[in-house]
Amino acid sequence: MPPSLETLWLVPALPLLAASLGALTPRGGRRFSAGVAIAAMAGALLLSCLALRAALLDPSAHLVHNFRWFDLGNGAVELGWLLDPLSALMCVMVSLVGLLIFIFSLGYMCEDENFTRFFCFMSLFAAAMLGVVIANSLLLLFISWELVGLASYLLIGFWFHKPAAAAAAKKAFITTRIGDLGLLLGLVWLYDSTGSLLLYDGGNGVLEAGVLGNLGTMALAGGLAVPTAISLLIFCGAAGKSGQFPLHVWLPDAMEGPTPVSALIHAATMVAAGVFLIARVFPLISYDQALAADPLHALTVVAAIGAVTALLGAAIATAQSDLKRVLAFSTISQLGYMMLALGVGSWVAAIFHLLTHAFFKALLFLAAGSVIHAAHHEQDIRRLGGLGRTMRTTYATFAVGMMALSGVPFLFSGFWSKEAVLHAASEWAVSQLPLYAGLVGVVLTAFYMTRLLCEVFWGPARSPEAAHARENTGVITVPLVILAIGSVGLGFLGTPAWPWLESALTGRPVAPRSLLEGGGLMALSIVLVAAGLGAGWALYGRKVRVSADAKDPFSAAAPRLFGFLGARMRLDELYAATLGRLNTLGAALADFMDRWVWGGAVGFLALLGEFTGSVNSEVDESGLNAGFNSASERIRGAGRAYSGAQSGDAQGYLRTVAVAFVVLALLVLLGGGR
Amino acid sequence: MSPLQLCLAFSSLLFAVGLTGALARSNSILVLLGLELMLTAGSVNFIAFWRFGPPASPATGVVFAIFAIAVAAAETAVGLALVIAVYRHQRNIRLPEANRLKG
Amino acid sequence: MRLLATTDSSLLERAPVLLRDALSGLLPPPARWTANALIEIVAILAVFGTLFAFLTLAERKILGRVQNRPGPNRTGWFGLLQPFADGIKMLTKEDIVPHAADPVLHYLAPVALIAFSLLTFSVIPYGRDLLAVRMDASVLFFFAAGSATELSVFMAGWSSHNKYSLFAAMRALAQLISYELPLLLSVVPVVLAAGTISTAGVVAAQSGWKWGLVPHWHVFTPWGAAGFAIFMVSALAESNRSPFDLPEAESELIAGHLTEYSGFKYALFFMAEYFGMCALSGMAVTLFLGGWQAPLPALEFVPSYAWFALKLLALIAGFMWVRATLPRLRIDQLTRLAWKFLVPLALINLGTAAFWSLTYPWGGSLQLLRWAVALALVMGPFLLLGRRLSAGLGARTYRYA
Amino acid sequence: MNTVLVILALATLGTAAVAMSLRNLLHSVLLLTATWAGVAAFYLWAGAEFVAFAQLLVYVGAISMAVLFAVLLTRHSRDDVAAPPAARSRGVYAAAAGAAVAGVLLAAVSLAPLATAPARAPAVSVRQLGGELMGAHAASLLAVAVLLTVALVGAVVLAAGGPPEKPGDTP
Repeated sequence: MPPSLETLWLVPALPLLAASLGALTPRGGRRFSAGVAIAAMAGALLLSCLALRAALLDPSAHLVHNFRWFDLGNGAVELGWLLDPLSALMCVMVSLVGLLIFIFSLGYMCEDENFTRFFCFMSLFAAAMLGVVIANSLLLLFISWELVGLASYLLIGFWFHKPAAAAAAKKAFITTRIGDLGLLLGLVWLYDSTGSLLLYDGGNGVLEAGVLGNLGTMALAGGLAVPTAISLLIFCGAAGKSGQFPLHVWLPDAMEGPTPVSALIHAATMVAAGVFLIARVFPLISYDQALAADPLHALTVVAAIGAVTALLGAAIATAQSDLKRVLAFSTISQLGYMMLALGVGSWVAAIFHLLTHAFFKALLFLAAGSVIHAAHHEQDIRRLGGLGRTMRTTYATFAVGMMALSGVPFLFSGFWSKEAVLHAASEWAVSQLPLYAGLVGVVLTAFYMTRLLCEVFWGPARSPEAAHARENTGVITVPLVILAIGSVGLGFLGTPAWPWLESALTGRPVAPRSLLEGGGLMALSIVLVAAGLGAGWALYGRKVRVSADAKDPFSAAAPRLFGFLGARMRLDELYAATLGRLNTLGAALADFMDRWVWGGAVGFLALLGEFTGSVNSEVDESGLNAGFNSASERIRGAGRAYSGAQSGDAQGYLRTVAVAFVVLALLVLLGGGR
Repeated sequence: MSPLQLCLAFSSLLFAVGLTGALARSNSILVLLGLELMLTAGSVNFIAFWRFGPPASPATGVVFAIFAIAVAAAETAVGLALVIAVYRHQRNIRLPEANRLKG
Repeated sequence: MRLLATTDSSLLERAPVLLRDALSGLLPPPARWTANALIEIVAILAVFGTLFAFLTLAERKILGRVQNRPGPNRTGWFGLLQPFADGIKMLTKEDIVPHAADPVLHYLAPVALIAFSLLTFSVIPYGRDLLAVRMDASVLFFFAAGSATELSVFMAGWSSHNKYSLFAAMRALAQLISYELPLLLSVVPVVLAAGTISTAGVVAAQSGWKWGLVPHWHVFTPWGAAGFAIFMVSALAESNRSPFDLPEAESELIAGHLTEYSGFKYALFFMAEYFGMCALSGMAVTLFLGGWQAPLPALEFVPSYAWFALKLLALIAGFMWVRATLPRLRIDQLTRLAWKFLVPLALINLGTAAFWSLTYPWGGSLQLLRWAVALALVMGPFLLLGRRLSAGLGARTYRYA
Repeated sequence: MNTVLVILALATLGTAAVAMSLRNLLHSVLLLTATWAGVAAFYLWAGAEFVAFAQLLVYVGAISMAVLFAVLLTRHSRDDVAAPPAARSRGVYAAAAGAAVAGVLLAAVSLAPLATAPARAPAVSVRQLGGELMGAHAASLLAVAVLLTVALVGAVVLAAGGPPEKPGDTP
């Protein structure tokens, strides 16, 4: 067993240790807790770099270390961790971005009184996320998955004294739980039908050919092949975590948390966990394409959901006025791109986009955090502005991130990863719709990012906070610069000319493609990006907003559409109207039934009784009364007798039990013992 | 009488003594101790069957006895806490007087 | 005990066993087993009886030296005969039983105490061949017998119908319950590492040297050092030694649970306290300091029981030094130290030991990582909890001193 | 070997019976400690070393301590440990119930077709025991661990009796 595989479990263990130490730290020990957390992340980064080196020696191998947790009856519950290029790359990404964000938080959270608690939670989150990444057993993955959810709940609600934050935390937790229920069902079903939850287990893992073969031969379940059904259930969990279309509503609200949290959890790592999960179980989820008898492939659903999400998120982002919400919706749409790539069968492109997106989106969020920190927590882009002159470093890095996200050609990583996604989509045999959705998304992305840049950094300062904003200290700007370098340089890992990433991930040498093949598509997307940038500049850059309450040009152009998008397509209202309304309706129905149907019947019976009573009263008066009275007396007496047994005397009860036991035992004995 | 029967007789008498005490005394600590005796009788049975009966596996009876001891410890802890809580409400620990919930 | 001494070891090493076999050899074979047992019992009683006698002297001398006075020096050279004088005095004093006392318990308490504290001597391996009772669960037996001594302290305090004694009984209960926990929890890692709970097995697990230089004693591992410290502190409290001698705090409760005892019963209590100290120190030596094993390969020619005696006496000297140095704690400080400091540390230490044995196969550069993580696991909580424990208890500055 | 067993059993039962009928609460608790020690001796006789020591450690070392503590905590004066003996009617009921249960159990024991004793105790080393605990019974071990934790916390909460009410503490 290579040493870096032996030590792989330390990668999540170190942040976990830091979290427990932070939990022990009294409030005063700010420097200690932060120091421990950052040291632990640095150690994790070091170990994961070693692991990556070891994994790249033989990219096609899956080095696993499994062990038995405990026996359950005659089955065994097994856990384990896995070292392959995918997990190693994710480890490096998570710990690197996490480290930078921890350092950033030193500056950002410096005046918060719960500094130590913040770092404790952050370390807990990092530990759980790394656990998800290295897990070789779906059970371990699920445990860490839930821990991730818990940590995100704690961090979104970090300022729980704000009602909005508390509500957002609850919303995020519950919404993701809906997805996780599906995931849990899928895991149970998988364990039931394969008897194992290990991913790779020397031929017995659920991702290996033999087990998949058995899975494929199973009977259809409700018109679906068993692998398809399980994959769809697993995808529910992924969709919930990475904010895919039906379950995306929690992500924008999650922006109530501190900005480093938004950067780490809701841009770089946790929301990517869903994508990672699908990429991890890709052999399982794509297996059903071999089955002819199958009406619907799981990947088709994934692609459809991804396309819808990409388009919807980008569209909504064009009309938000809160700095962080724009970024949140752009995150949703980018995650949609990744799911789209997975759905069309190129998980390498998805992971590539995941990595680059982690960098430039974390960069954007941190830059936004720097702006917010400087502008005394002013997040409304209409009241910002003019910061380009006062905060040059933030401005430059934000511009880099913006260009990377909107896919400005050739220099920026976002361009290459997005090209990979679109290229994969264009090669999908089933349908071209995802490609078109992606292309439209490209335009929208360029548009809203330009809008954001112009509104925040150009023109005059439109509020005293913005006017007083000054550049932040190095502890905040240095991570920005590093991330900016990353989000430029990372792109060259996956250019068609030098497909290092693909060969590393798949373990197969991949022949470099010339830029010309598929160049048409590239040219088209370049044109679209230019169009988006131009439109944004035309609307927002040419003549910059002068005052906070000036009308937004877009809404001036199309007020109805702008309002619709600004209200997030009224999806929250829709949910309230359908699901919430359903409850109310049911209650109202029950109420009606009670009040009128049953009540009416009872009333009718009562009337009947009264009538018969009045008829019979004569008879009663004459003879029956005495009998009835005595009877009711007896009944009351019996009631008293019984209530006497309920004496509240514990020993009396014990005595009764003893007597009953004796009686039963006698019955058994005299009955011959059987 | 075979040793196994002797052991079982021993445990059943122990159980009966515990039951009698738990029923007769009014002091709730003594009642608790009577229950403890009954539990002990149970684990005596485990050991007796492990020693003389055909064992399922060489350690099963011992394992169950250990579990029984652990559970008994937990039971005592909670029981004594309850006794102290009762004492806080009614300034004594006489069980027959603790019957506020009678019907 | 092994009937045949190992032949490879030296004559001096085998001397006790040979002596015993020679003595019991005079008897007919069927009686030999009993004779051996009796001889061993007598040997243990004799050795520790004398040890007790001279430990009292040593303690008084050491305290005297620390407090800058000669200590007992009249009877015999350097007061060497002092213990016998004390013994004669104790035996000839009248044995007083208070009128209102509970006579049965008052009589039973010292007897039970001495009996149980003697039981604990039966499972300590004093040398390569010197172990009275070989059993599988001897560590458990040691602590089971030791925990029974707490009862007799309570009996003494309760039965003598004296409010100071009663206070002492309550204090003793609180203290002993509180410190039983860290004591046991600090032993669990050793059991975990050694993979056995028989004292002989634990000693065997610590045999050997790393690079022929550093012995494989548990105290030389991070968790072992921490466990040793926790064990010794808890042992101080369990044997009612200063600074944890609240049950017999002479300045607050006249003599605590010993107030109403006189003459030989008092002597028994006194003896039991020293026996407890010896037994716990012996257990500490067995669990953490490699038992009877020599510190260096070159020194193995010295008989093993000599090494054991050396380590034992060193620990006891430590006990006395502590008594001469530290002031007595207050009862709330006592319980807080146990529940808020020692118990969490012991629990975390268990995790550290688990990590240590989990990463046993690691070699080469990973060893450094292993040590770093283990040390962090030991030191971090210690610093944190210590800071929290001593919050607001800064060092007092005497302005006019 | 039966004589040893009979002596043990008689001693244990005798201490238990006397403890259950004594006036002085403390005397009964101490006598019960003797009873538990007797049971531990029985375990030793049966060859279950580990259980015997565990019994000693838990019952004699811990439970009796806790019970004594509870006795001392729940009394007004020193003579309050004299618990009144059973009222006659209760005593009679209790004796009857106990006798009935004992009779039934003894009858069952004497009637049941029981396996004959093997020559010697099944030898189980502590290592074997640990193996079984961690292997076949690991799930129940986890359950017991959870139970103990919950019991500890619950006991502390019950005995501590809730936090002192502060005004304005309610959100």
